[in-house]
Amino acid sequence: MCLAVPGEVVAIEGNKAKVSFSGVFRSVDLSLVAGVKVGDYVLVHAGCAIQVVPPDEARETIQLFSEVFGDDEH
Amino acid sequence: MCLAVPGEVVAIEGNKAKVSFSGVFRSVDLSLVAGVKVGDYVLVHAGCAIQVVPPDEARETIQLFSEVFGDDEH
Amino acid sequence: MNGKIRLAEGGGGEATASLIRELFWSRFRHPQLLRGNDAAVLEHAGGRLALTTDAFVVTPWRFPGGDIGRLAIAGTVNDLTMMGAAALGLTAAFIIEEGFDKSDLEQIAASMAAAAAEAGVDLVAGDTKVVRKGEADGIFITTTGVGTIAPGVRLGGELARPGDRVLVTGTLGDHGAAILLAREELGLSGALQSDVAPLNRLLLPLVGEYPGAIRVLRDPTRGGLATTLNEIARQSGVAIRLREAAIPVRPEVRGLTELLGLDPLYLANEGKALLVVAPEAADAILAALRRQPRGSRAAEVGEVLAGNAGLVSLVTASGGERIIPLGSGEQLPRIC
Amino acid sequence: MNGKIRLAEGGGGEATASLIRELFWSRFRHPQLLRGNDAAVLEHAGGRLALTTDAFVVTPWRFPGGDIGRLAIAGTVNDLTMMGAAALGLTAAFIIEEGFDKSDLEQIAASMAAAAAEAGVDLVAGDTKVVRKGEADGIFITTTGVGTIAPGVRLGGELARPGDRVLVTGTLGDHGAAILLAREELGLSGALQSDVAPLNRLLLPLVGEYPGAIRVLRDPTRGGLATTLNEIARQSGVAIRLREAAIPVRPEVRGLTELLGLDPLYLANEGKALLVVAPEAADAILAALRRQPRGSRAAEVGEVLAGNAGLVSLVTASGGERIIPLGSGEQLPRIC
Amino acid sequence: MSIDLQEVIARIRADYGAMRCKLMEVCGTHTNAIRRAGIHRQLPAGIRLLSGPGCPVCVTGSGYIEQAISLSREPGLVIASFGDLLRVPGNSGSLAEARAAGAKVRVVYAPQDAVALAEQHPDAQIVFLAVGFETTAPAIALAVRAAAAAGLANFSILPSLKVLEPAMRSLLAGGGLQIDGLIAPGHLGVITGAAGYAFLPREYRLPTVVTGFRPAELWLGIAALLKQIAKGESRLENMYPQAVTEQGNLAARELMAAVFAPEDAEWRGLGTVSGSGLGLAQAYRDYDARCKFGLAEIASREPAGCRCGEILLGRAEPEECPHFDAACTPEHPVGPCMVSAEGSCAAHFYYRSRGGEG
Amino acid sequence: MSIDLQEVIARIRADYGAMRCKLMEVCGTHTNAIRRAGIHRQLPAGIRLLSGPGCPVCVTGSGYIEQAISLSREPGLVIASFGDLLRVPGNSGSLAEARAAGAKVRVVYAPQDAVALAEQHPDAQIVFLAVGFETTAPAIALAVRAAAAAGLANFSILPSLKVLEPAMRSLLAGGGLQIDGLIAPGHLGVITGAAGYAFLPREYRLPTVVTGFRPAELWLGIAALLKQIAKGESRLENMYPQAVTEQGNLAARELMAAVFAPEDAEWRGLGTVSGSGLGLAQAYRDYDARCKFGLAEIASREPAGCRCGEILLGRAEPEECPHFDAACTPEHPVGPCMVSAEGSCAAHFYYRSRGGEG
Ligand code: SF4
Ligand code: SF4
Ligand SMILES: [Mg+2]
Ligand SMILES: [Mg+2]
Ligand SMILES: [Mg+2]
Ligand SMILES: [Mg+2]
Ligand SMILES: [Mg+2]
Ligand SMILES: [Mg+2]
Ligand SMILES: [Mg+2]
Ligand SMILES: [Mg+2]
Ligand SMILES: [Mg+2]
Ligand SMILES: [Mg+2]
Repeated sequence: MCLAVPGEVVAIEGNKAKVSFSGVFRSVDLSLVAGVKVGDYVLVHAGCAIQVVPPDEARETIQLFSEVFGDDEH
Repeated sequence: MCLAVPGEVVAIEGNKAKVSFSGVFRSVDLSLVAGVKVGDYVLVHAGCAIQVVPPDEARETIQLFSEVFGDDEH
Repeated sequence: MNGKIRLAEGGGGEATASLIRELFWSRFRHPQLLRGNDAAVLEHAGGRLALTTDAFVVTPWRFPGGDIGRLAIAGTVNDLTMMGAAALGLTAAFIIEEGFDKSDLEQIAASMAAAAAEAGVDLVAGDTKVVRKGEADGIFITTTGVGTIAPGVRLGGELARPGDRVLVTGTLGDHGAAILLAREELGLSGALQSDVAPLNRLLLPLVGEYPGAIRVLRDPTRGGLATTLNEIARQSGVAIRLREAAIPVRPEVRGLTELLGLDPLYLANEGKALLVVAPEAADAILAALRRQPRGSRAAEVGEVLAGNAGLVSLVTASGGERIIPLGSGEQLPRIC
Repeated sequence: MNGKIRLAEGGGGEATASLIRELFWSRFRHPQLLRGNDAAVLEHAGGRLALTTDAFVVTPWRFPGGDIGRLAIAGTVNDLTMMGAAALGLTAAFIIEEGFDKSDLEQIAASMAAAAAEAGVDLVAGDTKVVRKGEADGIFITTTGVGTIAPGVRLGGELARPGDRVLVTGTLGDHGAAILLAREELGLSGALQSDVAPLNRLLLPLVGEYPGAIRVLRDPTRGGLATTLNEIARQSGVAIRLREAAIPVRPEVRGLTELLGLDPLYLANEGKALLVVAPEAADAILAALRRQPRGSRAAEVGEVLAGNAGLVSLVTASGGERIIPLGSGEQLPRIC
Repeated sequence: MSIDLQEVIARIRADYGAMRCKLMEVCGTHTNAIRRAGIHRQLPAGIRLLSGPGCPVCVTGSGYIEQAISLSREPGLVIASFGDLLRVPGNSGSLAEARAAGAKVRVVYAPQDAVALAEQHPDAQIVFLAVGFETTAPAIALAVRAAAAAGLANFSILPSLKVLEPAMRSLLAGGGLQIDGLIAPGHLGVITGAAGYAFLPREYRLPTVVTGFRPAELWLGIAALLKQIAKGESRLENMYPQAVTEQGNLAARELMAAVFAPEDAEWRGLGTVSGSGLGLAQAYRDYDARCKFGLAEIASREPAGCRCGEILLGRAEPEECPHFDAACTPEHPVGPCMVSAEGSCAAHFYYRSRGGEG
Repeated sequence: MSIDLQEVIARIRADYGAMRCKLMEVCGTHTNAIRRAGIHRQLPAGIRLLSGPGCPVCVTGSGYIEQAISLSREPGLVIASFGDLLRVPGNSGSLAEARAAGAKVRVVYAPQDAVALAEQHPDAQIVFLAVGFETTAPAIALAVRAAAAAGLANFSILPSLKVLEPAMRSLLAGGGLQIDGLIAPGHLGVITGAAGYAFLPREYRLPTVVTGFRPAELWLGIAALLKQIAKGESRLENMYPQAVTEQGNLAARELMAAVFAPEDAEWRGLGTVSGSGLGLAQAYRDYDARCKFGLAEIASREPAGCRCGEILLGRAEPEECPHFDAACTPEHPVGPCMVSAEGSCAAHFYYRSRGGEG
């Protein structure tokens, strides 16, 4: 349900941003996310930014893994 | 001014005829020529029969040639 | 180059020739390309190879007497034949419009197979592309042929000499007339059929039998006999004079061209060849052609003259003479 | 056969394969056609000839890194190269839509000439047709190539053996991604470029240098690496296993495919080859490739396995394994 | 019984070998038929054949073509035209070029085929380019009447129909046209009758012969005309009685009178000639594309240096034009006389002998 | 700091090697990501992964496709659609087939691109096929609002938007769905917030973990879910906090509330679920293609023998369908689950090992 991809905001004009997906650019609507600045990463679905995400999402995952496994029941 | 070609009427339906130009057929409007029958030759211009012509037009020409030259002034 | 491509620039006449000169000859300098024959001749270790390609875009794709599939095979086999080459193999590349009927495609494939069998040639490689609805006119087929030329065979548009005779293998204009007949918008009908056929079995034996005597072999396709003779006259630097009374034209083709104000000499043929032959062999070659079913209406229609390089003329039935110029593109029906 | 031709049937995947089988293989029985390689090999008195044809219909005709003209030359040179054949000559047949800009046509001709010069090959014959406005999508070019295969060279999709290694000459998906980028309707931009290039100068010397060790050479064009490997696995009756981590893909191509929900393994390449090579020669060949500019990002991406004939699989970066099936036609951007 | 045409020609050459005169035909089909038969080269050197204003394509002003082109660019509108009109240059280009740029232009054989097109495509507006003389006007009148009878709201014509007599009068009135005899158009005569040409010998003392189009018929007409000239006569002779009657086709003339009404018309080379054109009669105004689409008149602009106007009047030969066979060829026509294979310039281009015939 | 995913997987395999349970994901992108990462083959044999009703393409009824196809045949009308919808079979064929037969169907990446199409082609009617869940609905709402702001009279949508919660309730209410844990869709959660899934453990005692889509994120979610199951817990855990907040995207939800209104919706396999769809709110009814073009509802007809419905519910595996890999392949899909690469049947077809994995 719903392919969404993070990309880096490289320019903003009104409620539209130019977003880079590893160097491929697409115009993205920013209406649904507040306070986005150039350099931010946004999660984009169907041409709309739906969330601002941290540049290194993996860190959170690693953190959570250690929580899951850190639990010593097994 | 105005390419017109004689063709043979091979079928008639209402004011339209199927006309054969040496075996190539085209629907031709007969509204402007009265009393055309199958077997007649008509002179066709832009899809319209404009005249009924004798099957052997050359005869007339030959006749007229002899008139022109039959005159003995030269 | 400015402006936009016009339909006339694909008509095979002067417009096509000048487009090709400006666009390609200026950039691709291979001597075979510049020669302008039906096929290129490549020398290599194993002898001479002929190579020819043509895109077939005929509308409608099915017409009395054939279809685009038969045309694509016959056209390429004939271009090899015109160089005296026996086909080693043929390739076919299809561009098909989305939504084209598969049963029609099957019919086209079947008629390609039948034509290939008739000619005794093999299809050895192919390609199929499908483009969006509205981005092609049903189907286009490009066939390419490679063939071997026997040692000693030398044919080419540049080899006509004064005194040579011009033969045709049969009636002229049948294919072009059949296509006009098949176009619904003109409202024509009749029993007229395209002549589309491979000519290798008719002509290759003669090429072997009369070495040197057959100077030029050409299939007068797009642009018809008139255009092809103009090309030969230019390539060889000679004049060519036709005799109107000797040119075989079917009555139906005559009727259709008179009705539309066209000239059968400019209508395409797809199962006819013209030969320029040495005068001393003309009668024998003509007789040999006439012995074959596909050559039964062969005729000597003119001769090659010195002087007036590039000029093609015709002596009319009433003894007048007129120039037969290179056509200028699209054949448009005339009212006047 | 019933129904209508779908776009997917030109996509190079299973749909195309089955159309071709049903339509052509049932009627044209030449063993070379049935083999399904990039080019047919014809034996004749002077040795072996390779013959290949392809219709180029790319939309848009101009794209980052090239245009249809460069593509048409490179594509055909590459198909000859994949058979180990050196081009004797190329032909080109143009189908042009009425109204096409002549200056654009000039640009296409110029880039064909430049690509031919880069590859050191000659265009020796051509054909130009113009169709009515609305009956083609700007321009289509069919190129055909004939080449000679040196004695002893034997390459073919049927020659892969268990234990062999799979190499690619560089990053994958660049051409397909560039085309998607060039399609206005997707609203994408970026510096990404097609890889379109002739590969004969990169690969033919290697074919000569490693006789027997290079089993298969293929250019993974339409349908991408995935489709090409599936064909080889079927032709040779082997399995092929890729390592995801080893497959070179540019970040931009990765970004574009993630955005549109596509897979770079199914995107077309027009300047890359894949090689199946004997294990003992793999390192040397890889090193030789990497010494050339066009091979600098060459990589060993997988190996050939016995059993599971026809199966292509991939070991993921996270150690999982999945099947890489033959693609099913048109690559449609996904929302989900 | 048959004619030995060679003998006929030999006799004419013998009889009139020393004669010096100018004959004019005013019918494009005559121009073409004469050239195709090679008659120019067979006539004695002193007899010159001129081509007058008789090809509908040649006499159509460039402003009309321009109107058609601007119409052809309307979305949903399809132009239906006779084939030969497509290559005629307007002010900005030809209809063939407009088609190449995306305009919908369909070639039809008959005006009624354009009506059928309108019936088959109810969502498109079909505009038929109504060019021609009296021969063609009845066929167009039938088409308009058929469209009206069917109540077709998507068919109209862009009229540029012409009538010969006022144009001939305007030509001859000035006295600038110096010809010794007229070969009168055979097919136009089928409609108007031979009587339609009677004013020429009567009022202008111009020897006039109506002829057909076959080589024998053309030679017959020329022989009769030369004979009149030689004898100092100026009569109307009908040498095509198989097709041309004294009164012509009355049904056709009545139909034209019902559907059309005279209007002033522009002739390339002649300028505007009062009453020399046919517009639609009041009852058929709904079928006039000029009204329907509110078309503004567009002034004709003849290409710089083109001498078509003078050539149509017999005042210049194509070879005297600086563009002839240089900037202007059938491939890239500058003026309308080069466009149609029957235009005087095209006829000269195609059928001249490189050895010298003009 | 980085994860050695191999070690993680080895640990999960060790920890849960003997466990027997069924996990379900209800997101097509999850289905696909799991298959692409090869996770099926790495899980212990007793742990089965089912794909629930989460691919918008799979749950769209064939009647809707049929409506779109019938619209696509209207002259002057252009259908704009996400690419994956094109191959979905309706009752009579797919949109791709309609396009092959001449219908104008354009693939767009974003709903707003369809609005731009309408602006560029004022003479065409653009109808956007509005399919999707809560993730996609806001983007479509933005497009509708933009069209309304621009006063575009030639843009409309054919709504088939769905909301997850009522469908999950309908699934679970019957008790027919026997699963041990749910992998909750990460991107849908971005809009609804993790809170949107709280009813699952709370009301249905279903262990529920929100996860992302990268292999590590998927393994993380699975590990958390297995741990809950092993411990006999049923909690909501958000393992994708980088993107999914507790309350989700409020701006998006407000926009949806303004532009859309709940309506009953048909789900393939579930039938009609009350309040599970989104239609246009009264203020935006002008943009509803159903009203604008007076479309009659078309009943869905699932292809005979297709078990997509049961498969979506986790009641059958694709391999149990008699058509699977016989009449039904990605090349010639019979049911919608074979159409999208994310459909359960296609995923099974593509990613199964020939050696056996189901
Ligand atoms: S040669 Fe061309 S420019 Fe000169 S008068 Fe004739 S048509 Fe006009
Ligand atoms: S295999 Fe095909 S027919 Fe069977 S359930 Fe899946 S989609 Fe339906
Ligand atoms: Mg050729
Ligand atoms: Mg065609
Ligand atoms: Mg190919
Ligand atoms: Mg079409
Ligand atoms: Mg030829
Ligand atoms: Mg090839
Ligand atoms: Mg294209
Ligand atoms: Mg050719
Ligand atoms: Mg187009
Ligand atoms: Mg290849």
